[in-house]
Amino acid sequence: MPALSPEQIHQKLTQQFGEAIGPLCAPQKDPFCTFAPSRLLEICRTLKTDPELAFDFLQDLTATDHPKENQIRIVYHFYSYTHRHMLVAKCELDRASPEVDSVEVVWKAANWLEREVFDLFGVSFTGHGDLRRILLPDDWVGHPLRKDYQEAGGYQGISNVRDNTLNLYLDADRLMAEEKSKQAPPVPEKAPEAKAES
Amino acid sequence: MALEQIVITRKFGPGAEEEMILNMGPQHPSTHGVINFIVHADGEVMKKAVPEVGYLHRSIEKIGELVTFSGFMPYTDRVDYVAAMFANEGYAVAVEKLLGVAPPARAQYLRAISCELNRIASHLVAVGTMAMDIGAVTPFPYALREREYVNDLIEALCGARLTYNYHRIGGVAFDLPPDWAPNCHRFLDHFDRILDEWDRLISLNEIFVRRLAGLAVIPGPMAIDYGLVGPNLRASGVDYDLRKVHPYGAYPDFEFKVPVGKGFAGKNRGGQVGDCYDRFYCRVLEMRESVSIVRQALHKIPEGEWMAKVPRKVKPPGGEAQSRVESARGEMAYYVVSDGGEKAARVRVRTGSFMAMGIIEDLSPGLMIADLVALIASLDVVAPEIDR
Amino acid sequence: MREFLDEIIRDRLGQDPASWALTQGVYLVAMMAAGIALTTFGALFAGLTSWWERRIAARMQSRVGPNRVGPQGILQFLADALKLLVKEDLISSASDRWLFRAAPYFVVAGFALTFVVLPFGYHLSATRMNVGLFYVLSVTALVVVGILISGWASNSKWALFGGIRAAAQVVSYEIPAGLVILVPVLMAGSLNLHDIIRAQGGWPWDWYLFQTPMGYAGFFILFVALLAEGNRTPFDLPEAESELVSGYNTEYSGMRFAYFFLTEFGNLWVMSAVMTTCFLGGWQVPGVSAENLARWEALHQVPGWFYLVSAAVFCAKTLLLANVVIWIRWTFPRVRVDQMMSLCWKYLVPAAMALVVLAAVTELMSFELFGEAARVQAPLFSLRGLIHFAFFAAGGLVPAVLFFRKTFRNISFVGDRVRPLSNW
Amino acid sequence: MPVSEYVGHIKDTVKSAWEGMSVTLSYMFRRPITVQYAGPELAEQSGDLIQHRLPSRYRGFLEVDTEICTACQACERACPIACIAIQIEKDPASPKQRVMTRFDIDEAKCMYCGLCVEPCPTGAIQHTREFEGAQRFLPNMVLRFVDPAKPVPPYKPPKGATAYPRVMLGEITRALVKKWDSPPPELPLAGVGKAPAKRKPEGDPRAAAMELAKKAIGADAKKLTGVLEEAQAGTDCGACTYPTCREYAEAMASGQEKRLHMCEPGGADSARATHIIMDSHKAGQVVVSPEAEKATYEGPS
Repeated sequence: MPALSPEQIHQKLTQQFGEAIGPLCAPQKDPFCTFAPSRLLEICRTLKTDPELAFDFLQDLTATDHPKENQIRIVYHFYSYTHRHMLVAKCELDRASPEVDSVEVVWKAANWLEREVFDLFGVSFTGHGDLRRILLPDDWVGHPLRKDYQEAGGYQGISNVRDNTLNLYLDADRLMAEEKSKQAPPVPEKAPEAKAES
Repeated sequence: MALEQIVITRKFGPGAEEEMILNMGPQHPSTHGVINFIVHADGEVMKKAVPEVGYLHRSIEKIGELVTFSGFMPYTDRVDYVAAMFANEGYAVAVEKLLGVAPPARAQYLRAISCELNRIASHLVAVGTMAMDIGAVTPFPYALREREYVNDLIEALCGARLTYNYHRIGGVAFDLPPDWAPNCHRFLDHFDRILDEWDRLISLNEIFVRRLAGLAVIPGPMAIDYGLVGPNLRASGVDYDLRKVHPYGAYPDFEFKVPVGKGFAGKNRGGQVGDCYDRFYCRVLEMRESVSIVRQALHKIPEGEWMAKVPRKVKPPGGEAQSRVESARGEMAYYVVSDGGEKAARVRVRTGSFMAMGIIEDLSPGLMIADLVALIASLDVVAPEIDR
Repeated sequence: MREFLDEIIRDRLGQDPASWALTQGVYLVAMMAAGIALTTFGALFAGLTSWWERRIAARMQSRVGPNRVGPQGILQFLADALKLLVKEDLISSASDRWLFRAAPYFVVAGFALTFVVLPFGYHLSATRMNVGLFYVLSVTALVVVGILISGWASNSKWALFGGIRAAAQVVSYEIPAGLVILVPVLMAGSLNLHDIIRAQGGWPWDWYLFQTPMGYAGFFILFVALLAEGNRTPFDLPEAESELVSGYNTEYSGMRFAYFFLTEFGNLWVMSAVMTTCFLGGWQVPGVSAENLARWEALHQVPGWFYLVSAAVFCAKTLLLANVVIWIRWTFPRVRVDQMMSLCWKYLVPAAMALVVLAAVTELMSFELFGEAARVQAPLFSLRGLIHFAFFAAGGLVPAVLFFRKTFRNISFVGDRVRPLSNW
Repeated sequence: MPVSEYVGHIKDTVKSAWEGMSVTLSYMFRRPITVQYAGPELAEQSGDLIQHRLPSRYRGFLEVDTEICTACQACERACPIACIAIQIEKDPASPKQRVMTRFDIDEAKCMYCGLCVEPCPTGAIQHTREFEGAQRFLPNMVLRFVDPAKPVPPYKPPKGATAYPRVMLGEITRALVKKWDSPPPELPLAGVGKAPAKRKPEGDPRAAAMELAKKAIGADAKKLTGVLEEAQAGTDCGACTYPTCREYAEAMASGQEKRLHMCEPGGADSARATHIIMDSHKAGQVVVSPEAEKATYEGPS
């Protein structure tokens, strides 16, 4: 079976799931469509099992944060080794309490990828077997890849703020200049006098 | 039940008090960087090994949102410092895709040459450390010695030995220096013979082969399911190489084979498709292919510019793009989202090592502690690439 | 040594050792001197070997190695020892303090005690114990006890793994080693190390290695078994660096670590010396036949140079073997625990058993056929001598020549030149 | 286990030992690959500096030849980690002249990526082959290419020049790198974590722009070019995609170039001044449009 273009895949999915599949975005860089979070698992199962689609490889699973739209979008990149075609899909979640079904049951690769998204974006995946923080310590506060994340300035009393040596030099220069101006009072200008004499 | 036992049972599950819980890492010599494994061992045999990563997390993806598009390039070096060229290239390709710029042909060739040399260097580290983890110390300096030659070549090309920052959005930073091509040819001829010697020294060593044959077998479907890429995937018998299947850059112009695992250790030694030895030997074979690619590229390289016309201030229009390059550790994908500003809205690096680590927990039951070391080495994980 | 001292008392001092009042005193002084000399020798050898091994390893890895302290870096081991001496002696709080402190002494004792019987040359050994080989095998077992104790007492999981591995490994490999060592014992009819040596000859074809196929195979089995007993690569599982960090001595530092270190390198001498004694003709000097020696002894006219030359011959053979062990260490990967066990029980033990039986049967038959003459080394130009020589040529000379040819081809294959002494 | 397999295993083992040991032994007869590091002492004896063995593209310590530095600050902007600090002030002696009072590079922070070298119009900032600069005190790693007591005027590249006279690469840096145990500079602790002081505004830029605009009224193309050129930063940095400021001004004066906000070093001041000049030139009187007030630097995209 030949590789399908994103349009064909999108068409096929819309036929099957109707409203749950959003429109394919304008064919600019990488075209993508949205999946309704409520039917995500169902769609993903179809993606993997349908012989025409056969997306056996979850190439990437990540998220993007959009504070203006109050959304966190989970981005799925699917790839099929059998047909060598690709699909990008997104799930739009509420930013306040992002929650979506885990696709770990479909692709094992989702295990760690979802843990990472949970860690860095705070998205919780229902049905995930082992949803713990992965890159950050368990007691870390906040989700760093969110746009409004504020750095705490350290972790467990260990500061991560360092002196900027260049600023120290700048201050030293300024102090030196001030010192100089204090020590040496401005010399009365003699030049005009000299002119007058001549 | 003693209080201590109750605590252990609560923390690690029932039956845990019968096991020895071993903290392997993060300072263990053969975890290839700072990775921690919580090993549940029953004598020498493991019940499972749970990888704990993140010790080298430098929030590179966040930095990608804080610096300009072109300023992020040196940071990509740090994603995978063993094979930084690929990280450079992946990011450059992604932003080029967003900008709609195509690098000139010479730049494509220079990218291919630098990447393939880097692949040799990276695989040398992989196979060398693997030999060392199995206990053979001498092959490691041999591998690093050859890598030094590659480093010298790359240093002459771009001025750095490890953090290259050679690729630019729209091309590469430098053209080939004078006298570089003959030097490179000399190295390639020498390296071909060194690979033969390497095979005799370690690849065909009986102890080495038997240590790895039939060990931690990953069948093809499992490898795909867990998202393994690159040599790890090919060793499992999946004939898939981005350079062949979706050729990018200058790769359509080159002839090369894609080594696929087929139980290189031999049936009589218990070799199976997708065992540790296949992963090792696929890398050795890939080095040979890389040598041939560099040779072809040096012969075919066209004259011309090595940098496309790209504005100094890179401000791609809004949109998103994903680039996929075949790194030494498999498919590396940069997913870059631009909102039209001079900084990216999101940079995502999808790396091979991260996915490879994910498989260890499910592969480990029944392996021995010495096998875990071999498994980690055979997956060729590099800590910065896991944690980013 | 007692005979030697008696001789001195009788010949030089003109006293009868049986009745002289100071005899026991002389014995005591001589024993102390010998003890000090032997332990010093052991420590010195271990130190020098550690430097030599590092140089050899470096050259094999196309590096240079330690070459700064003293000429060619030969004093590196002193610098290292000094460093270890002044290092803080750390004892982790959860460890069993007494056992932790005691373990290194077991190890060192097990190693030093073997020197009591090891021959260094003609008449040059502390005692001529008639159960010499048996003694060596039993005393080396003390090292395992020390390692096991250190692994347990450290209260570290890595150390425990190392200790247990060491115990399992050494206990297993005692069996093939003990069995195969019976081959030379059967051939010589004695457990005394000097007697075993004297039953062999000076020329290579007079060695037990090339006398019978059993000797030939036995040599390699004993070699492998002793490698395993000495925790040398490919059997360095107890301290497998890439698996167990440093194995049983993970928690040790300072001088206590130095003891383990010293034992590890000193054992190189012990195992090589045992091999030399059993299969390589010991201190036998080529050209000095058994009759020659017997005649000198009968006349009490063993020339002084013979002591020196025999010692030199013995040391040369032992050092050669020690170098082979080093060379193997820097070539091979490490085996896994189960492979180590299966190698022992599936390959070495049955083979050793078969060899012992075969050797016994052969000895019995040749004894039946030739009588006492079977124990006497045949001259080269006799049927037996020629057969031995042919065996030596086929099993020793030809492989060696082929091997060196291959080695030099390796060099020209990569386009390098032979420059053995450059950049030392 | 069949006997043939048993013997086969032994044979394989012996064969691999044979091969492997011949390889390792063969290295005993070759020259080792490692070489003696020619440190400073050795190099002084033999005259063979290790730096000379490095390739010419080697990215070592940065070096700035302030003699040919146009003070365009392109390097400072290109640096992703802000390890370059340049400060430009008005010369108290002659008010029209701007001077560099500071050009510091924190070599300890620098990641040697080479991005600052690329935009430099004259090649004043370069990577040298110097790399031995470990310091006991970290602040000593800051190299000060301009002595704050002796400000340096920016370099005005001659028209049409393609090559610029440069001190032998590495000499300046080598002179600036201190000995490893030299005492730390006296730095005030008060400055910890403080942001650098804002640059002082140089007079009133709008008034200056209006002065220029007066000159532009009724001027011919050549004179307009001159006026426009004066409104730009005059560093010939090339950020506007034109090789020199003159060419950019020519393009704007002839009407070919509609984008008036491409002077990167000049920033908002230049953009505003250019707008005012062009508007005034068209209108015949000094005009300050709201558009001009809002103008800031925008890249040539």
